[in-house]
Amino acid sequence: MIDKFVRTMAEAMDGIADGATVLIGGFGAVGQPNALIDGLIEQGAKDLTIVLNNAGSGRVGVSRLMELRRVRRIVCSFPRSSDSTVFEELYKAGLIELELVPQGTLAERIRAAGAGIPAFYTATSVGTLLGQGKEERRFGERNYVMEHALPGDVALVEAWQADRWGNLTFRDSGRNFNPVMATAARLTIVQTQHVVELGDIPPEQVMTPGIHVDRVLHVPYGDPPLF
Amino acid sequence: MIDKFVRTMAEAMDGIADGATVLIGGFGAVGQPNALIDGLIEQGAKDLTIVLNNAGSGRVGVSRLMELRRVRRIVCSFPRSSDSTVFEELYKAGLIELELVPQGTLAERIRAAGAGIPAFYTATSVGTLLGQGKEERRFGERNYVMEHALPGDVALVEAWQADRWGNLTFRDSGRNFNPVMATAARLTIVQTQHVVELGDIPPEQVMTPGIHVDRVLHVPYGDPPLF
Amino acid sequence: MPDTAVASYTPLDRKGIARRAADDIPEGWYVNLGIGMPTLIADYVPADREVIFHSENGVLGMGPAPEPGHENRWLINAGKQYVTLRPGASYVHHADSFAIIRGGHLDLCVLGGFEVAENGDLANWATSANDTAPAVGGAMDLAAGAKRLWVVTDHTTKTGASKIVSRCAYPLTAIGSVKRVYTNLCVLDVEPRGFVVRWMVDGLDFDTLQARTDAKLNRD
Amino acid sequence: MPDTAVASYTPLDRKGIARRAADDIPEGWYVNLGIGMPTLIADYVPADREVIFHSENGVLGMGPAPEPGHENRWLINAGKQYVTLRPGASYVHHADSFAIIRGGHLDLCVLGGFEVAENGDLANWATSANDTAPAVGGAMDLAAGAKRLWVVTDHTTKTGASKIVSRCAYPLTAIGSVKRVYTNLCVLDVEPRGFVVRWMVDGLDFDTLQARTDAKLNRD
Repeated sequence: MIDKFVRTMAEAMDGIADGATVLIGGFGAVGQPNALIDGLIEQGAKDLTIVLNNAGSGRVGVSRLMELRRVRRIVCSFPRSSDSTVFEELYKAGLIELELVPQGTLAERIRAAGAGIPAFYTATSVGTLLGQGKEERRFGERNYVMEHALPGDVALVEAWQADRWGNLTFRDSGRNFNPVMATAARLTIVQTQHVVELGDIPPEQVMTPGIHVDRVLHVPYGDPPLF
Repeated sequence: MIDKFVRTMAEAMDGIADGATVLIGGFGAVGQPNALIDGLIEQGAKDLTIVLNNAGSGRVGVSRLMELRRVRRIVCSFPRSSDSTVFEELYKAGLIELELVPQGTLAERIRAAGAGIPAFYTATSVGTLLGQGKEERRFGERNYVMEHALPGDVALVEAWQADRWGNLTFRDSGRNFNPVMATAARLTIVQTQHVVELGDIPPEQVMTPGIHVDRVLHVPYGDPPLF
Repeated sequence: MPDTAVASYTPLDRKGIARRAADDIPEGWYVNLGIGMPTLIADYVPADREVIFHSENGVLGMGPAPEPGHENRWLINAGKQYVTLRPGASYVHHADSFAIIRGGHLDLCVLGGFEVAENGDLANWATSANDTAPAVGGAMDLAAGAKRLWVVTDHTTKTGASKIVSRCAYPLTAIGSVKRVYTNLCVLDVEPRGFVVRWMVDGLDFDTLQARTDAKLNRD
Repeated sequence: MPDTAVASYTPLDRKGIARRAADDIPEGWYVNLGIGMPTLIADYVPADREVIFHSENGVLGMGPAPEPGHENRWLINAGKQYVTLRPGASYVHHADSFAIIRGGHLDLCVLGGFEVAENGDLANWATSANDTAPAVGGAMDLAAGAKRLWVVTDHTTKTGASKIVSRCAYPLTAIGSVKRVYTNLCVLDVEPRGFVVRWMVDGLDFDTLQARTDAKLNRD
């Protein structure tokens, strides 16, 4: 019987290696796999490349991981937030690398990795600082830059429901990067609010099919914090 | 008030021009917009490029359109079926052009058109007849060919439910190419089995958001024919 | 607040600019509003005019801000503000959301701007190439992808420098994309000949506006 | 049906080949079965061994064929046969379905073949470059995209020509992709040194098999 559920955080985090590229779902506080990020802090892997939309805030989660100097490099679209001082201090001190990627290019590069597309062209960033050094090419009446797939060794994902095959649903705007990142890593680890029986999610309502999921941990943590 | 419903087939087909590229959803008999294809036959546009998975069967639908010599060119993955004699005769006589595209490349080229990606790379067809003449390029340890977006002037789509904003659901394997093609044409025309009120489709269950839909015609034709 | 001895006119405030832009958005458009002043525009589209608002994080069909205490903590916009849905709303994931943006499906995107140039270039994300860790978010995708890009901005900086320029000095967000600019003084279209003045606040004349503008302006 | 005077052996029939391949599919694999003989494999995976079958038209988690008269007309596989779903099944659209294929998410794809070469090349879609309108379907995507590609085929054509060849003569489906071949005579792995015989039908010996095979075979 296929059973992708793991019972402990240690099982969930097993095998994440130093130097890994970790894709982390969520947008703002919504759909962010906070328990798994804490699990990664506990697990100890270092020299990480972290791919997510924001560069953390406060002194918890990804900010805590950076503060512990476990992050070599961050790939994101929006490093600045109301409380992103940990990142900013490390960055100014040259203690963390930043690859700044337009948000849609970030999403599409991750999608490409999951879809077996090594590279694609987009008009986003043409003629800008972020387009510099990229191969530029004309199609029709417009110039485009070439962008490469951005695969992960690990993806950390937050779901609303999961069954033992790893089929997932997401709640409201908690969907965001989660289903995209789930497709793009060799090891996709999910924390889910709810555990459901196989077949409880109607086949047409599955948002991420289990083929993209390796491990699921039940973390019924409730609503995201109010800002 | 936004209302994408049209009341007549003539309204649905209005403005489809000679020389248009028409994307047609469906896979086998399932999810195929048969009424709209008949509407196109009636409407009269000619010199068409038809993009769909199969090259028609019998003497109805797309086969009828071909028999009437209204199709200059067909882009598909599977021109041969149990009863594709119309296409085969025209093709052998040099009266129709064929662009044969691997099914996944076809789907991805259409998706790219809808997503603003002019070109992408895939390993599919490398080293084969269908890869000949395509730009080949190495990424990592593997060779890939460049494929171009395949946009439509018109998409014909079959849905299970639709509301007046054009939000759609699809039934079972009737989903197939329909949501992909809906994104890729300047004019997306839908035939729907069921009309529902705005809000009846829960926001997380909308399969094609109305932004990709221009016109919807109510065609409650029932189940696809048995083979 | 008259601002020269000759002309007597009142610049729009932020809400006034938002209202002026909202007036020009017709029913049925799909619209993405950037963070800050652009977001205010939604408040000035009458409820009976159906305009479908999109947010980068995969929300289509947002309604008015929630009543305090009735926020759905799972439903935010790209500015991380709590929002509501209208009937007919839908969710997509981030790649599909930016396929909507990049694929040219939005009728309109409205962004703020540091500088807008007469060739349609926009600078709105970084104030120098040496900016430490500037946040680009979805601005470049939106500016390059939407069918129309409008910019809402004050006409000048707090120190009086024109934000309507012949060429942008700040790092660009996108090239040749801006179609229209709403400032606290006027509405400008970007055409092949450059900026064309479509509207001015009451009491403002063309020469006074030109004097406050770096770029050459053209009469309508 | 003994087939030489020396060796006495019975080639597998189509079902036998399918059963032999099914034996090697472990629980938990995601598997796409091509049209024809490959589709038979599903019948020989025991119901209590959970293998998740995928079809190109966006179905994941197919179950056994429906009872006659109980077909769901909205539910077919890529071979246009009516199918059923197991609990846990799901639908995706065509682009997502081929993202699963192209992205290397399938543990296994099994296809039929006209020819398989010792370098892993497969020819299974057209019998000549001048074939009128050959139908490629999803074969090239599957052959290039799945983690493993197995081929099920008779060892020889009806006229006795070997389908296990040193180099393919027919137009290729994919290059260097085949990992294993199940024929009516044997199981062959494709390794850097070429074909390696992993299994033969009872009574068949290596030399007899080699005599019926165009490509050089290697002993296990």
